[in-house]
Amino acid sequence: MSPTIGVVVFPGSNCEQDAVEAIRGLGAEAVLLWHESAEIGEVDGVIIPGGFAHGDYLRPGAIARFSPAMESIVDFAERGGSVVGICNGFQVLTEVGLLPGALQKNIGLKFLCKPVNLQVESTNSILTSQTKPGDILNIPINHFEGNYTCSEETLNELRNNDRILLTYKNNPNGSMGDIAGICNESRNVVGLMPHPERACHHLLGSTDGEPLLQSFIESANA
Amino acid sequence: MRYQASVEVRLREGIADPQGSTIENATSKLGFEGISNVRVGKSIRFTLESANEKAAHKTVQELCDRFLTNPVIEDATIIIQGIE
Amino acid sequence: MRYQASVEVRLREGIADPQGSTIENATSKLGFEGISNVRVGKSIRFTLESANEKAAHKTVQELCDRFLTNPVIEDATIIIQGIE
Amino acid sequence: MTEKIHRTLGLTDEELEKIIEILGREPNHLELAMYSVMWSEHCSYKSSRIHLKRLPVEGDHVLVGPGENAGVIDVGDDIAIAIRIESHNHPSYIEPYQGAATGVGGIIRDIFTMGARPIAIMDPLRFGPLDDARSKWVAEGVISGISGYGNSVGVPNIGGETVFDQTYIGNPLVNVLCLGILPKDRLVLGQASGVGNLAVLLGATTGRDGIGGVSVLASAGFGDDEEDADKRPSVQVGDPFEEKRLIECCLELLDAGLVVGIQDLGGAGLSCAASETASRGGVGMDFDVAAVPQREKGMQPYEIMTSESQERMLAIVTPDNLELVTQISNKWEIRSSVVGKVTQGGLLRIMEGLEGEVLGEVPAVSLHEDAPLYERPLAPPDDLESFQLDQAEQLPNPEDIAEDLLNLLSDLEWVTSQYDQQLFLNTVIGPGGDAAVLRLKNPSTGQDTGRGLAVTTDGNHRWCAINPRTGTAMIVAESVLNLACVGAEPKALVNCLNFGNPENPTVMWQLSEAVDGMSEACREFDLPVVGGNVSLYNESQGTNIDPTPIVGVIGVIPNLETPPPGMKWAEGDRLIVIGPEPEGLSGSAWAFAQGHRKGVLREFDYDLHKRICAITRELVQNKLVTAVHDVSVGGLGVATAEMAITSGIGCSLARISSHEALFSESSSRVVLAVNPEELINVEEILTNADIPIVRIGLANGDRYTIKGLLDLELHDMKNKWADHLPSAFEGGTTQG
Ligand SMILES: Nc1ncnc2c1ncn2[C@@H]1O[C@H](COP(=O)(O)OP(=O)(O)O)[C@@H](O)[C@H]1O
Ligand SMILES: [Mg+2]
Repeated sequence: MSPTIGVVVFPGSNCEQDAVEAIRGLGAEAVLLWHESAEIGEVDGVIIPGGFAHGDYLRPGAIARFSPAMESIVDFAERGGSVVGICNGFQVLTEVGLLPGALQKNIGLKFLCKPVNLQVESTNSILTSQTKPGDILNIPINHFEGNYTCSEETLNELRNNDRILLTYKNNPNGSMGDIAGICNESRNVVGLMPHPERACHHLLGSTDGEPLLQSFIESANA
Repeated sequence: MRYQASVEVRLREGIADPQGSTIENATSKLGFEGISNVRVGKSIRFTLESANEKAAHKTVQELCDRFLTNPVIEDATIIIQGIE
Repeated sequence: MRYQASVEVRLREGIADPQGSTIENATSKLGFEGISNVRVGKSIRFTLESANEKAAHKTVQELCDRFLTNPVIEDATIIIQGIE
Repeated sequence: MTEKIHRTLGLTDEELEKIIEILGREPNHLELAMYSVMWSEHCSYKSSRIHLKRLPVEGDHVLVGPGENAGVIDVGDDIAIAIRIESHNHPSYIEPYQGAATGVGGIIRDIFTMGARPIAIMDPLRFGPLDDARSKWVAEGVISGISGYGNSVGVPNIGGETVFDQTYIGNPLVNVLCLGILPKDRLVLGQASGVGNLAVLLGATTGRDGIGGVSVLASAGFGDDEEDADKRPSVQVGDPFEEKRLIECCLELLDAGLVVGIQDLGGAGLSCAASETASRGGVGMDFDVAAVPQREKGMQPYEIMTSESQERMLAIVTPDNLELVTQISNKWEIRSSVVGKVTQGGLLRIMEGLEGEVLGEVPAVSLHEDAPLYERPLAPPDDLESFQLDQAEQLPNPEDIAEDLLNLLSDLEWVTSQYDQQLFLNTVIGPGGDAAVLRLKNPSTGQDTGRGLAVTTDGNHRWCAINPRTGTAMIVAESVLNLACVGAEPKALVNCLNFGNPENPTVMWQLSEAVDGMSEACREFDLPVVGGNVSLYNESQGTNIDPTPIVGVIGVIPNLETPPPGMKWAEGDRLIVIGPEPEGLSGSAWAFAQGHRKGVLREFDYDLHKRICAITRELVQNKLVTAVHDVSVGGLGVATAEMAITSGIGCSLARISSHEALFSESSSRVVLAVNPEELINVEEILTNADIPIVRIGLANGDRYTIKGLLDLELHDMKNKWADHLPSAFEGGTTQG
């Protein structure tokens, strides 16, 4: 049985269909979850997609975190469910407290859309289990607020517990510790700024996003 | 009673400020000398109905804690004034 | 002499503030009642070297006009304080 | 009293006479305000309409031609594509960020008004020179405005142009093209029908934005403080979040079949939307100003009717469907209000409450169809003869030809990386290619059709300054060749005519010549014009901009299983140029860089051009070339340099004998990189088709050399190219 992945839609989300397309392309089922519904149904994993939930007004994720759907997703995560926040989704996960730190404006104050090279730092997570340490993945970023910021203490904790999953080879946005993606303590909640769903088709220039989303689908199946 | 609230949201000390450093760099390129420590925050103003000033302050404080700031990196200064 | 400058950049009256209205809507959903006229601006703080307070004010004013604001849609309030 | 006011509103005495004739009485202030905005150049095309009629608009696959919010073509598989281009030049000079942002918002609304989901934008931009701080401030603001709005509203930006030149110093050009996709049977038109149907205003509240010239009404004593009048903001602020919800809401309404017609609110606001829907449907409308949700207190009816507040749509719904419409709007947190009712006869009545006082009453059609039509005097410039005699071919030889080439190279990544280029997973070639390429997926099922769309935008003020007619024809020809380079067949053209002051006979001559050049080329290439926009009065301090028609051409790629070749050649590839011998330097980027802006353009051969396009398409579709790039701005020098830089592989070139051969921009030429094993085969195909070929060299090594002309390290060349924009902008920008 292939797992069913729920993809959350807030007003202002825009990468939800792309996530659905990529997930289906890899053989799993995908359904959209409307932000106002507290009922997330029988999903096996959740993606919080990219975009500009609530316009990113005030701060990215600041309004979205209060959605009824988010309450259920926090529950789901606490019960061990696999949750991935991509880009805006990462920002929502930090705002709601499932992941530590915050995402500030890029250094240079410019929106950045371009392919970057990521290095796999840890394979121990729902998103990286099918990669190898040191693998270099070519995946696009697409954000204004991707500059990961946290306290020294948090950074040490992330480092010491192998919770930094992906780093940038050439830091594009000023992120602390070159961080592109991290996970929570139980390793079932992951946030990353790059867009793996944009790197899953030969016509789109890279298929390096596939092992990441495969890992995720696998974990949802478990 | 109606009050005018003004909230200044600032990055906590020690947290890097990409907007501030970008502005600082730009000023020196534009020929402005001697400008340093640029920090950029948000200023949010609104009116609110409240029983009294104390209650107004409490509401705004709660709004800041829950919503207007991200306590991981920001804090806020609140000013409340009565509107006649 | 060193001065502390604080600039509040605000949208002029009558100019739409989509960010402000979105925040306003969100407050009521969060259960905060009676909040209205939310307007969001920027607050920029920095230190500068200047011969005297008047010169400092002039520099900051120029910085606002040339760089920090677009007078077509924004106003700035400038506060300058000497630092001992 | 009206006598004085009509002129401050930009209406002439004759225009006022005409209004009096239509109404059979003097107009009141509200009516006058509505006529003034609807009969403005911007809305009525009064100076250009007479010329636009000459453009060919017909084609079997054209579903909707000019006259609607966007052109629509049938691309097969029951899929239709909507396309439109528009300018936001003047607002962008005053408030670059918001001016450009609202330009993006406006063009996107034109597309989803047709029932299409916006899937891509492109932004041909023109700014003053990079050594002018204010021009850079404008450029920086415009680019971040397009980025800020486009990214957030969720429409990827797949291409455009960024040009810096003296001619735009006081008047930048911000054109934006938008492309939308729809199931053919969902096509809707902006018309009202069915007496008793309701007009529902969707989206943002109405404020005093963009009232512009009309605000003089206030100072003429309309009960408002005179003081308030000039404080009144005419700058509009975009809200991409509102627009995103508006898109989703409107597409859901259309999918559910709940609207009879729908119309975006653009220039002239409610006056335009209400009268346009009514007159297209051959009906009238009672319009209730009091029902319009207002952002500011004390707005006058004329302000409500002429405000250009952004992110609003007017939908026509049957009373039965109103409740469902409200439900869907609520879901998307979109405000909806019933503001009018479709009536019999053709009157647009503006009222205070639908049962209340009638504030103004005009035949809806008269705001459009009776708009004045001017045949303005036109004349070629007086000095045309001496202008044509002063040719760039007579300029002295370059002192340092390598330096001249390097100065023409510029990487646009500084601009394009600020744009989301990939949303919707369609973008096979984004900004930077000869044409952008998108996968064509079925909008209902998401199924890939295995085919592709290709789009390009092109303009060239240098060519058009030399000869607006030939220059414009060359632009169209270049677009068609750009599409051929990615293997696409051209299907339709949209255009934006950016010109100076139409009251100047030379400007009108330029416009008329450009339209003739475009018509001629479109007829030759069998390319219907499906829409466009005209932007006049692009002038500052009495100087008109160089004529700048911009075209956008869309084509279809029949088979898109692998990406088209693009510009990257491989080590060992043989390099050939196909097409005519290069001739002439007048109007070239090289000549302009020397400060030389006169001369004549060489005519090009349509027949040869068509054959070059066909053969290029064939070679690309059959995967017989490793790389392909057409020769355009900067000539063969820039074309080969760009290929070398993108490939990271140098080249040794020969048979480019002079700076004229290197920098000439004559049309119909393409550089091909061919694997040595395919060379004989490719040359045979070309020879059989009677296509002129020159072997110019070999792709190899880490130097860019041209025998007898120059020798550069590829690495240095690449750095110069990459650094051009960043170093200019890092030098600082300021608004004045
Ligand atoms: N240069 C042109 N070529 C062809 N059609 C044009 C041109 N300029 C304007 N049009 C057509 O005229 C119609 C009205 O344009 P406009 O008033 O700008 O529309 P809107 O009200 O949506 O802004 C549109 O259908 C447009 O395509
Ligand atoms: Mg329109």
